[in-house]
Amino acid sequence: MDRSLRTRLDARFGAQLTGPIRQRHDETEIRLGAGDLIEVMTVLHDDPDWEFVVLADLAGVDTGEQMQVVYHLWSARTPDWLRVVADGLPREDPRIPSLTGLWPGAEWMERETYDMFGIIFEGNRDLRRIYMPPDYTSFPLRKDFYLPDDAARSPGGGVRHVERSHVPVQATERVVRRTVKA
Amino acid sequence: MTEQSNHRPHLSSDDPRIMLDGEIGQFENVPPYPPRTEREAEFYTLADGEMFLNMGPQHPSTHGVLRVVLKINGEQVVDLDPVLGYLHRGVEKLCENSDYHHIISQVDPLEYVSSLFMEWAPVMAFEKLLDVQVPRRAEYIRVLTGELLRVSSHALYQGWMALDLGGLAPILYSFIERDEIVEMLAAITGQRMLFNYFRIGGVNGDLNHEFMSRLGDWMSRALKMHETNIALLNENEIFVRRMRGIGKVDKDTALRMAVTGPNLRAAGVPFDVRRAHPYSVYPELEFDIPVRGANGGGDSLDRYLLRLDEVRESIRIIDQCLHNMPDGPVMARLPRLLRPRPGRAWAAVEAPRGLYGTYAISDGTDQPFRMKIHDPSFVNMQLVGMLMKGNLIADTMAVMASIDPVMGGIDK
Amino acid sequence: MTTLSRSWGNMTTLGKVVVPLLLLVLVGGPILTIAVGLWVGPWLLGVLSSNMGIVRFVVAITGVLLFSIPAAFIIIYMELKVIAQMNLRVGPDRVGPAGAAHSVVAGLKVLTKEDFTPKSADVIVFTWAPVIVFLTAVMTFLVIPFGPGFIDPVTGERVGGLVGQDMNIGLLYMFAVGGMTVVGLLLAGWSSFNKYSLLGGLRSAAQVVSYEIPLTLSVVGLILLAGTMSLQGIANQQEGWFTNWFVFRQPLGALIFFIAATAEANRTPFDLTEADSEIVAGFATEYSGMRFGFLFFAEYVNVFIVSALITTLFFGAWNAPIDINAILALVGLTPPVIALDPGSLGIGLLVLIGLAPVVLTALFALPFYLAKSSRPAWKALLIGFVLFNLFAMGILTLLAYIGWGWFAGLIWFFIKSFAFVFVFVWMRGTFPRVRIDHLMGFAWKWLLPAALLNLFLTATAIVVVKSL
Amino acid sequence: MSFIPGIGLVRGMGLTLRRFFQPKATIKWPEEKADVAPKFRGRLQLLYDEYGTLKCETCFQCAQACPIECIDMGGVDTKGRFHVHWGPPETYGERREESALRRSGRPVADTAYAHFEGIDIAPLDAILDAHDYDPKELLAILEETQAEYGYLPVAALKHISRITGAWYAQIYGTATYYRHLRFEPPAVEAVAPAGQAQIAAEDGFRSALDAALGYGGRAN
Repeated sequence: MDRSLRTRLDARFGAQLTGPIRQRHDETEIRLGAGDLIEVMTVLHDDPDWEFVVLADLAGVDTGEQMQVVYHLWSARTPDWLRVVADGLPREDPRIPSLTGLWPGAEWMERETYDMFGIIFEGNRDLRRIYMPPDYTSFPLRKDFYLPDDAARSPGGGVRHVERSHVPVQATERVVRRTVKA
Repeated sequence: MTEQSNHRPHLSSDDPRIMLDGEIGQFENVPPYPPRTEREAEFYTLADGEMFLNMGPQHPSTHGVLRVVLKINGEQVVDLDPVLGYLHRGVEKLCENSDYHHIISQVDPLEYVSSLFMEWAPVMAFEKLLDVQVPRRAEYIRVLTGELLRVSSHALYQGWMALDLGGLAPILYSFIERDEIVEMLAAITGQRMLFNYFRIGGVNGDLNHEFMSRLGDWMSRALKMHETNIALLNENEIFVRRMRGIGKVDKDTALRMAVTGPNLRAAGVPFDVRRAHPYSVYPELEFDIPVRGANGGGDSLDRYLLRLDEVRESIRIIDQCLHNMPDGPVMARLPRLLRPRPGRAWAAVEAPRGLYGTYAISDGTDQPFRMKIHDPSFVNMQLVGMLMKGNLIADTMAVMASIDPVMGGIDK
Repeated sequence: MTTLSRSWGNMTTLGKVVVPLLLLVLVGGPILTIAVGLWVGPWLLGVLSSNMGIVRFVVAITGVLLFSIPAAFIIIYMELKVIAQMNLRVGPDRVGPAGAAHSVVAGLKVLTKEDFTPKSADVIVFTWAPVIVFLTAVMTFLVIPFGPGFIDPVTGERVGGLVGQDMNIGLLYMFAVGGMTVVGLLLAGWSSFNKYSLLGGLRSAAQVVSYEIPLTLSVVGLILLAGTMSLQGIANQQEGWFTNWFVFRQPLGALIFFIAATAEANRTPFDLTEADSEIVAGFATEYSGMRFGFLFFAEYVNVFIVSALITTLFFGAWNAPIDINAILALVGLTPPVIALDPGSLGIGLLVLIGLAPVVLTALFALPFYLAKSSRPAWKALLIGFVLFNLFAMGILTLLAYIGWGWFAGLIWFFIKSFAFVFVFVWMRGTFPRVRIDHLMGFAWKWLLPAALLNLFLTATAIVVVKSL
Repeated sequence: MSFIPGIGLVRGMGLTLRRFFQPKATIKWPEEKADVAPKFRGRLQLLYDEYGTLKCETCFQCAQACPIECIDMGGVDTKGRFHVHWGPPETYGERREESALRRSGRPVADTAYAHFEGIDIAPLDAILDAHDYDPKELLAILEETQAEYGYLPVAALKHISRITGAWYAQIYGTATYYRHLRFEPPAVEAVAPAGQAQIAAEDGFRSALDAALGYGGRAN
């Protein structure tokens, strides 16, 4: 728990943060809107006294009400992992600026997040599905994903006949079954 | 999403009639759907003298089920586009539907060559969620078994490296070495490959005589086979000529490509999670991080030599673990039904191929709400994509083998 | 008869026609041939004896070509076993004693596998490519001298010998036919409508062509020295002590020939045509069944050819390394001339053949029976019998070695050839594969100049020696 | 471009030649057996106590916990009445054969009914539909089935398990927990169902508990 990091973050990015800086064990979490993500990230990456050079992870999260993209960064300056949460993305059309400008290595991670959640990363030159077949219609890791729906629609006729015949396809609309506040 | 393409009936990949009669004799199989992004459009347009070559998914040296579409001009690789997803099991979806004990067995087959590390990160993340204090003996056993597995994984790496370049003998020598280590780990974990040995709050079983005797015997001649292999490969002119100067990566591009692990250290960046963000008992252990290619970036040979140094470091760590192994319980006291507080936790571990991290979000029920798994090979694979342009087909093997991706982890 | 009637019932109409015909041929055939033989035999013998040359040629060829099959089988088995031993593994040990029948069984398996032709392959070329590859590989057996001829009492030098057809342009024939395998590989690669095999075929064309030149050039120096291109001639000139083998007079030529020959036979470290880690199986990707068998077979026949060539040209084909006659002359003994004439023993021979096996087996079994009391008698006898066989074989080979010159030559030829085959297999177990541009660069920038240099040196040496 | 083989290749050859003569590492399986660690979990074996009675009483916990559903178990239930079964045929097998049969165009015999007499499932489907296929209202479903058929036939339990998706073992467990549910057709005509009294007692106990702990009314 690096107290100094919290104060420095508050001082530098107080305006852009949309939520309180949370710290637990060895992680520090800051929350931003999607708009000023790029500006904050460039400062964190290029500014010599921050120097977050290693992008450890880029994860998509569907909290039931909204979509989030979570970045984990490491810097030699602080013993903590820094978690940057870009939340507030609407579920219907989640759009967020892409990080491939700073880290070209984030391209595939963004492709995977798009493939699993449908989050569009503007500026990513190659945003197509990475795991799912090209004609896959739905996004598997969203909370309203229902396998029989999708299995029924895919030409293969679904993997197991039980899911298909059990619940008629038209009946189910996109229903979110689990949500989480934080 | 994809509207019907005009020039050919839209065939889904499930449809058996992939090769229509009309297409006999057509040499270039361009995907039936229209290109979805500019990169795909740019890739699938052929200049004269170029052709596509599908390497995989049934290819003998792609370290698993990976398909790389090469655009080649004669023997020269002009461009390439890896196609993933052949080994995709949806582990993250599976973890969301299984409780916290199941996840350990779900996550094992991710990087099947070193599956203890695959268990280590989720277990650490859940311990953070549950605020559990792991007993010191369990931490030492984790480091001991982890480092043993790192030695076996790097030994296998050496074998694959030579196999991809055509040498037959080294792969069989490294399997002998790996077999010894895996038999030893089977003595305490009970399994030879997917160990399912770490538990949230400790380890499944304590050390026993079978393990200690085999470990003692192995330590006495730990690297005899390994050192002799070096005579076969390191000074072998053909091997060195095929590796020297191929796939050169400098410090800045490696960092920007979010590469981690031996491939990053071979490019000159001393980033190793065991030192950069010490976890478990690594701060007490005294070992150093080998770094190569500091001046102007490292090539395939540096990546190869770096892994040999890392094996020696791991042996030092194992030695220290054995000497100051504390006694005490190996498992913290935990209720049978784990329902962690709603919250988020991230834990990262230094796997043989790079930073392996797990980001767990729990919503108070006994199944995690979301579990993101960050696999090092997934990101390192982009390096392969970047380094391959301009080399010959034979070099694709050299670069791919030196970066050593494991498809289980890439496709999750 | 019930099975016959039942099977006759559910046999197709065609079967009803063919099966009786088959029976007729099987029974009638032998009788017919004997009859014809008796009737036409004497006339036939007359014709044959009149033009003995052609008959000798045909018999020699079939004999030598037929020898290529066991040679390839032995090498396939030897490669599996040796590389396994080098990898600290046991290798094939289930089929036959120590897995010896492995390659035979592999051959049968390949025979039974289906010959699959890809849908859009060029069928004619696809089917005939392996035939070309196999034929060219086997044809080179014709000129290899397996054993020495007998010394003509009149002229005093060796005549004839265990060789298919001793052409005076033997070496040229060898390289010409050797070059033909490239045509087969290229056809195989191009016709199987598969990008990997196309790459394999083109690579093999580039490789074999660019290594053909240093191969032939490295031998020209030797031809200058030997004066003749006939392999038997070259072999004759390397008689006596091993010092007058050509390898000591043409060391650079031997080295270049060895390296270029490995590339010619597509062996590691130059096996780019079938680089299994890059282009799946090179030109042989789409082949299966006996067609693949031919390609696979041809590769191993090539290995034997190349090692036979190296022994013939540089290591004294069938000459023993030490000159026994010289030593005996030194010591003062005359070489024992054993007139192997079993007839002279008369009744002694019968006794020998009847009694010897029994007595010697008992003799050999005795120590084993006494040594371990728990060993049953029949086991001891069995061991005795095996030992007797070995002993008898030893005696016979010794007699044959001394008695027949060609037998001794044959033994030495096989020892040296299989030594070189062991070296090729040893290299395959050790080296990684060379990249295509290194391969090319090495051939043109290093082997070719070295071969020319060698030629130049030999030529100047000959002129200088002559002028002295 | 120096490509003189030099010492590296020769040392490599030397090494392989030395290895040629060293003892081999192959374990010739049928003749020699590898010494497997005693704690090796690869051997699936059923434990039994010192009297030789098996320690397993087919509670299906392991079969249900297995993440890849690969444990196939069968046993006779405590009263020795009929064969209780859990395993891949139940989870995958039956379905797989069905889809194979369907693909081949042949009529699919629903093997769920194979080893016990079939029942008319129309009324059972109506009951399930009334409860919206919801496994949480299992007790109500079971009671209405018993009211419908007079007892709880195995075929009915199988069908409920297949449609609602709840595990057969849980349904079987719930059915055997309540005394008023029975598995055989009643010898004599059923008297008024005693279940309601038992449920009323439960509700009373629960409301007393709420009052003691100070909860407000709780939606069950």
